[in-house]
Amino acid sequence: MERNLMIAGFGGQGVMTMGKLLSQATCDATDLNVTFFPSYGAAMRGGTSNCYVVISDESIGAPVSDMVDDLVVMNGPSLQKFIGDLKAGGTLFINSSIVKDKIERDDISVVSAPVTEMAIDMGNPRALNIIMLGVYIGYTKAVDEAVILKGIEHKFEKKQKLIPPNIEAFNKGLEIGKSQVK
Amino acid sequence: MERNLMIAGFGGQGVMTMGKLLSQATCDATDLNVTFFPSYGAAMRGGTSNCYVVISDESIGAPVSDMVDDLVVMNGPSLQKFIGDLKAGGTLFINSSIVKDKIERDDISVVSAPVTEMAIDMGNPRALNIIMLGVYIGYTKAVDEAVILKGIEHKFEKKQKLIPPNIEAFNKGLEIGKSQVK
Amino acid sequence: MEKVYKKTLGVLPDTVSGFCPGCMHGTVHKLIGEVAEDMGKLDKLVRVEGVGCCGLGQFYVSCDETIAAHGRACAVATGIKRSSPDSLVYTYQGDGDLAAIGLAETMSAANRGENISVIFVNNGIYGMTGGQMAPTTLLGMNSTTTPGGRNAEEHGYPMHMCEILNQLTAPTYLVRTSVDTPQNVIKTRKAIKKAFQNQLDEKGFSMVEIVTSCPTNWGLSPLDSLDFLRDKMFAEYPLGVVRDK
Amino acid sequence: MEKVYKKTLGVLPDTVSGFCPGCMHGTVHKLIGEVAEDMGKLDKLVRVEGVGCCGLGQFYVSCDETIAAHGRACAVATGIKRSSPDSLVYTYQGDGDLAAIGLAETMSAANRGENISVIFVNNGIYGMTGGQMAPTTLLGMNSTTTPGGRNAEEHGYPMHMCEILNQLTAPTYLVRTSVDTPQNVIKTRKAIKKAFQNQLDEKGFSMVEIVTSCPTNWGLSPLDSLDFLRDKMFAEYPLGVVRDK
Amino acid sequence: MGEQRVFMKGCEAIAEAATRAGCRFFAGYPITPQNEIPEYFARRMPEVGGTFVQGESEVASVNMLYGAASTGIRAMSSSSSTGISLYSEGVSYSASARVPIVYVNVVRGGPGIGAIQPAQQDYFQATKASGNGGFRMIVLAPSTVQECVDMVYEAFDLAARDQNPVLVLTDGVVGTMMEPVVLPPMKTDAELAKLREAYADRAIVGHPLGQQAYCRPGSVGNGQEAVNIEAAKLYDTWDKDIRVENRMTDDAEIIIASYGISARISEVVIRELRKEGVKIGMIRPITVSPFPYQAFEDIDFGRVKGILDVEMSIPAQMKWDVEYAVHGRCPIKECLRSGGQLLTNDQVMAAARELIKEVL
Amino acid sequence: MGEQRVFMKGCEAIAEAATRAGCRFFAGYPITPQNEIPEYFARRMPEVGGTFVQGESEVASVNMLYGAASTGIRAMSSSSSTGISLYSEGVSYSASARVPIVYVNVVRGGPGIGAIQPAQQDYFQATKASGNGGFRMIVLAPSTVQECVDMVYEAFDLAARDQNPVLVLTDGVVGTMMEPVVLPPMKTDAELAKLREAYADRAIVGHPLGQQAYCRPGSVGNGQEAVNIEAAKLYDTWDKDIRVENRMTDDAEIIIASYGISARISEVVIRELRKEGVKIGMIRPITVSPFPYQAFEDIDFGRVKGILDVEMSIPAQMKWDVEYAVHGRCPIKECLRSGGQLLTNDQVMAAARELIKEVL
Amino acid sequence: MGKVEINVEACKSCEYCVISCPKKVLAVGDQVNSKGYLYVVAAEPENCIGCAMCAQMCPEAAIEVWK
Amino acid sequence: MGKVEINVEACKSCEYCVISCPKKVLAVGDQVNSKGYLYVVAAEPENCIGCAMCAQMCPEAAIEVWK
Ligand SMILES: Cc1ncc(C[n+]2csc(CCOP(=O)(O)OP(=O)(O)O)c2C)c(N)n1
Ligand SMILES: Cc1ncc(C[n+]2csc(CCOP(=O)(O)OP(=O)(O)O)c2C)c(N)n1
Ligand code: SF4
Ligand code: SF4
Ligand code: SF4
Ligand code: SF4
Ligand code: SF4
Ligand code: SF4
Ligand SMILES: [Mg+2]
Ligand SMILES: [Mg+2]
Repeated sequence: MERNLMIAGFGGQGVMTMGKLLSQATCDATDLNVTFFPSYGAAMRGGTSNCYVVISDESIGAPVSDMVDDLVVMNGPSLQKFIGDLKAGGTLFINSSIVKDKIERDDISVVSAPVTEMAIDMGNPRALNIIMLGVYIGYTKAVDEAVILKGIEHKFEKKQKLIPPNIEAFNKGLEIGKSQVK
Repeated sequence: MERNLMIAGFGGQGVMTMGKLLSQATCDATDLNVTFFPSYGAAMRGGTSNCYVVISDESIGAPVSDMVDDLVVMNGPSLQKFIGDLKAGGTLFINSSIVKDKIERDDISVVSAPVTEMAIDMGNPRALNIIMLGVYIGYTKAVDEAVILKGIEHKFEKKQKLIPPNIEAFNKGLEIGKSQVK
Repeated sequence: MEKVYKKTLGVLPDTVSGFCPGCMHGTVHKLIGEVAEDMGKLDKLVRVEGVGCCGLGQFYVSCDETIAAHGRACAVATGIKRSSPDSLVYTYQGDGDLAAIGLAETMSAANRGENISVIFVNNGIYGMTGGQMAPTTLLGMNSTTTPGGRNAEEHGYPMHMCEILNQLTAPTYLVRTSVDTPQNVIKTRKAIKKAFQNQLDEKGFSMVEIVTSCPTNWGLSPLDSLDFLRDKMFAEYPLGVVRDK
Repeated sequence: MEKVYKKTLGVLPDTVSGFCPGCMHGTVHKLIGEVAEDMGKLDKLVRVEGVGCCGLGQFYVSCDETIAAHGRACAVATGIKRSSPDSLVYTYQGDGDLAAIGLAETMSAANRGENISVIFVNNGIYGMTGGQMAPTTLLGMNSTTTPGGRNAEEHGYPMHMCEILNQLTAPTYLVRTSVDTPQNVIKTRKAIKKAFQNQLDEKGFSMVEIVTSCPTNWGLSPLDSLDFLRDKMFAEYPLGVVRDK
Repeated sequence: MGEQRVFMKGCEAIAEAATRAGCRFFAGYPITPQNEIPEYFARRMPEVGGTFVQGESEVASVNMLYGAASTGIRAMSSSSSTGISLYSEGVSYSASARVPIVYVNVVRGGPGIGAIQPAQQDYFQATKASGNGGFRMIVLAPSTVQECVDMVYEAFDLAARDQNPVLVLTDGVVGTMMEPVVLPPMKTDAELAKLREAYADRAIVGHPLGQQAYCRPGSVGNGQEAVNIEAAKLYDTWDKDIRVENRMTDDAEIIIASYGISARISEVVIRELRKEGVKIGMIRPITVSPFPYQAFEDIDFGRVKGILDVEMSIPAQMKWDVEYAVHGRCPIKECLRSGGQLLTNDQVMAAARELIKEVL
Repeated sequence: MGEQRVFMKGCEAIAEAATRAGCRFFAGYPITPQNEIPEYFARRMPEVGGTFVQGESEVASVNMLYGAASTGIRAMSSSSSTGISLYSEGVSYSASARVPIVYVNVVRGGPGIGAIQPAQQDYFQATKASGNGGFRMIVLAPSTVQECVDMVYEAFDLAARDQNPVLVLTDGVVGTMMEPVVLPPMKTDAELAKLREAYADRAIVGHPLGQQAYCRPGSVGNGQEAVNIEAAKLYDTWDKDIRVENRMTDDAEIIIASYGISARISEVVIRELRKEGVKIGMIRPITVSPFPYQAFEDIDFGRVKGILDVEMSIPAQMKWDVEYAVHGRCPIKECLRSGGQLLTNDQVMAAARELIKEVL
Repeated sequence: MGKVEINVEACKSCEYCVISCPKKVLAVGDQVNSKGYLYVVAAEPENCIGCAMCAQMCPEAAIEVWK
Repeated sequence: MGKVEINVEACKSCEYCVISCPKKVLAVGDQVNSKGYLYVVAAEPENCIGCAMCAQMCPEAAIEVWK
């Protein structure tokens, strides 16, 4: 089974980090195939930035898709730009702190979390992406949560004191994600 | 009928001029096809220099050949280098002032003229090539002598006083050429 | 009240530039537009765009434009100006474009005294490709291809293009400016105007080197990059007229 | 009697060079061979040959040799020297090669301070291809691409490579010599030796610019070309040390 | 006859023909065996109010050409082999931005610096990939000085019509030999002005606000793909431009496949062999791109027993295109020289005789 | 599994694999999407006593590479599309002088500056004419990061064996994506010294009198032709090096022809369609030069009803090679994107379904 | 007396205008535009003298000035 | 006292040696070598001081000197 995800947002919202963490952790702690593909180019110069993660137990074809299973949007412009790339029956994850637009499609599931606010509330405004990763994993169980926890530990190996707050952020997200499973 | 000629000698011996005069004159005064091909490259830096002239009443293929009908050699090294390119039954024209080597082949005709000496004697040391052209035309009648005379007039159009001595040189050569026809 | 500063027609209305926050490519684009508009030459203006972050300007400027191959703007401009002498032709080039890959083209056009205006944006880095060393990168400055900072032994020294071109006889006007203060913005505008006027007067090759920042690849906020610009870049690249003949 | 001048082992025995009568490429080839032989370095010598009449030297010299693409000798030498630091690497380049097509490579290698020795033979013309304008062609001098003589407006001015490179920080030794008299031959030999010694001492980039003649394309006899060389070329290209650090 | 004929060197005839076709800008860098082209332009352009620039390199020259042609003027360059490699990027830019440059490759021995003597070794580069990105061009391959003149003259029209680069692929033999040639008429300034006017909208010369012209050799988003689709459509229209000479192929049992200088040599061989009664003919691609595959498809393989591929390249190059169409339906033998070594009539004759012996 | 896997970006994996293969010299110039290759080398080379040089241009870089490789050291460069055009001359020199350079093209949209996003538009340039003169190279086309690693690692051996350039042709997707990869072993200094020793005679490093080494990218007289004949002989030995993947072609009625990134996408489509019972397979050229024509010749055209050529290039390029072998024996349909627009699984699926509908 | 008008969609919050204003008229606001930037506003418009220093500096040509 | 030996096949008759010899030892001879050049000879060998000025100048390394 192949599952593919696109994550999109402003340059500063940690979109790439989120995708890389998910995919790196999956590589390290599972036998699954996984690809991470950053859409490059426009990325650096402001505007939206996005990346793709594909996880599969078979070999992976294109690491990109215009028919993704899951779409994470961290800001309004990303929603507008990419909503059409979400397949019918797919799941949209929204940073509801910023994305206020009404969702016009009714053939998809929507999972909302005010990750910007939550991160600020946690005193860790840059952690919005980790919270969102929690939401995503909590809702989809794309990989086991332990995989991500290991991944966080690995990522902050050299900055140990960042591990607890990020795990906290991830767990906060997890809860929300799980709670929205219908 | 196609007739091809190679002319070879030292850089300063007017080898190119001889070939160009013959071919240009043929173009101007006849309906024949004619090509002139300078072998370039080594030419400038001393050593031997050579060129090819092909005259034909049909379309001309390669403007070069390693089986020429006629070969003019103005110096010793050229003889050594190119004698093998003369076809059996072909004619070798030799500047006998300089080329002293014995001709090893017996399947060719040899026409000799001491053109360097003759030119010096005429007080026109650079005219050795024009004399040789005379020899060539006189012997082969590759084109009518009038063609070359016109060509000389044309070439020295802007230096009229050079016409008579060059015509004289040409005629000297013609005589020798004709005299050697068997 | 009267409008004393308006957005120039030299950039497209209702269009936001593609540059990063604080990027001075924006400032320079604006100034070029203002000068050409002032001179009533927008309809004769031909931009020969180098390859670099200036490429983000291609959907921003409102004048005829061609994109030169990376580094070859001065050659392309030579072709254009010689074929269309009435056009007001400028190249817009970054330091990688003008001083690395395009060094021969820049210098040879300058040496021929081509009647063109060169706008040279020196931000000490390859902006577009993500922060590699440029010929003008400062010693000690980090770049993605000089981890640990540029060092003289391995990477050589920052190149001073105005001074190098000043060794050639032909160039008419060589000046180094910046846009870090309103005063310097005004000076740069004047320099660009002079470069354009020289061209109209058929005086030959002019180059305005504008020392700028690249907040993104310097890894600094726009305001911090201003400090770095003044403290470090100006020390290596002193502002001023190098030649004016 | 003792042999006080012998043919160097640096050129092949029993081989006649391919150069024209009076061509100073021959002299320079000979001097390089003599210096390397003197220094006991013939077996470490690597010649990076530019493209030009120096190409006629490829069947004449007796040392390891590679032919660089036209203009790229300094880039090729960079690759060789960095991969084989024990080799004594020199480039041999004409003015078209070094100052036109290879301008960026020459200057960038100089700017990096590559530890190589550049032998630059400036004869003010493209010799090999039959006399086209070089960047160093004198004003007024005829060439096949400047009928009527080089004129400043159209073709720009002669380029002074020593002086241009002197604008860069890295180069160690920049000198202009000639081989028109026995004394100058001796000076040039010393300059080449110094350039080689700098390399052995890891002092970085050295360039010996040798102002020479091209009797064939100048359309002068060897002896007349000596006069032209002294009267006209030296006036534009003054001999002497430009940098020695 | 005779009165209109002038005796000219291939390179000079090319430059004169270009001038008569309206070329008013030439940029180039010296390289044997085509130095006479820039040298001729250096003399000729001032006479007609045009521009000659000796670029500081081939890279600079092709970019000058790109700039000049983007203004709508007729512009040209020329080089040879290793120099043409340095044109790759600029030609690719021109194809992408649809700038109608015209250029000439007077091929010499390769690869690398090769030899300055003539060869036909740039066939693949000319016909398949003159730069990155998979663009195509019309590539004309003259085999006489007269054809050089005619094709260069026409190249400007083709380039303008398609707003696409056109390459004239010749070699050091045709470029340096002299032969009689009839020159085409000089286009008048009025004609030229009209030609330039037709593309004034696209000319990069300055336009009133709102009417700007952009010359874009690349694009973001969907832009570049759209450009490529557009270009592919253009290439599809070129069937009509395919040119090929079928010489005595009607009853031929042996066919020589050859182009350019090799073809004119082969021509003589055919003439001689025909005199002997051998049924031999030639298919000569005149446009080597687009390649006249159909001419080879149309061969009656019941009758034709063998093909002799004659070219001055080792390994063979055009042979692939011939094979593409022939696909094993008859043997294809090679008659090759390369690296600056010239084919002669006799060599081709010998190869032809050998093939005849084998298959007839 | 799992324990040896590292998660790496294609470009970085390429650089690490090269380092492990013994590459000790890298020269290159920044260009998207392969900046991570030079950047990685900038960090990595000092650790292993190697050299990284940022060339002042692609032209300089490829010539540095030529110089470095001529000393017998393992040396590499990389660039992308428009930058690769600027390599043309240097690559041609390397092929002529038989200098074993290795280089990587991380293809982006073209022609011209094109788009910085991935494409496969340099196929013709890579396989037919990477420079003047008609030389050839082995060109490897990986479709995963793992294959990038394996092929770059091997490329140095192939280059050394043949003393000829080798090109690894990948694209911006594979170059910039991350995926799990198993790295090959690091060659020891002793191994490398031995490898270098094998060609010490040819190394341009200085030799005692009488044993000089000459690196000649061209020659006068008969020299260059002899070089070309020698090279042609080398090329003829490459049949053994042809690599191709036949995936489920045994019973296939539809065959996808595809390479590199397009092939891995096609793979998924085949997997899905097979689940539906469609008899579809793929022929994937792994060496795109020499091209596995035989694999296509060997197709049972009694059974196979159609071929789908899948590539990220408009117009199609590899299709020409497929046609060369298929010669009309079954229809060949195209599924293309270009200019930086990416193929997706769904697009290939849709094209495959359409072909199935038409021919089955 | 002067007046500035800021094109909020064009503003990228670089603050060059803020630090260049001799009268401290400008400040980063608390609203983001559609690109996500906290755009600049005239916090103390009454102090504006219309000197256009802010506009000179603005890389985005986002400021127009009246006087 | 000195002595020069001229490699006649290498000499191209440029005369650089001739004009450089302080003792006017050398002169262009009347024989051509196989390349057609009138090579230089020691016309007045007895005047030679072995200073090697001629050899320094010779582009063709055609002169060897004894002293
Ligand atoms: C031939 C070629 N090589 C490399 C590139 C990639 N490239 C694009 S922009 C750039 C450098 C930009 O640096 P600079 O000129 O300093 O401009 P900046 O972005 O800093 O303004 C490079 C190397 C290219 N497009 N073409
Ligand atoms: C890429 C390329 N362009 C052009 C040439 C042709 N070419 C050979 S030598 C030369 C110029 C030689 O002039 P210079 O460097 O001054 O050397 P000289 O012969 O005068 O010593 C040129 C243009 C070439 N071989 N390669
Ligand atoms: S990367 Fe640097 S130069 Fe490029 S737009 Fe951003 S700040 Fe400006
Ligand atoms: S052409 Fe000039 S530079 Fe070349 S060998 Fe002859 S004299 Fe020397
Ligand atoms: S016009 Fe002057 S006073 Fe007004 S906001 Fe701008 S800088 Fe401040
Ligand atoms: S200078 Fe312009 S872009 Fe920067 S903060 Fe002020 S208004 Fe915004
Ligand atoms: S050694 Fe001196 S004296 Fe003797 S011939 Fe030579 S220059 Fe004259
Ligand atoms: S200097 Fe040498 S080449 Fe010249 S004339 Fe004297 S011996 Fe002959
Ligand atoms: Mg920059
Ligand atoms: Mg020269």
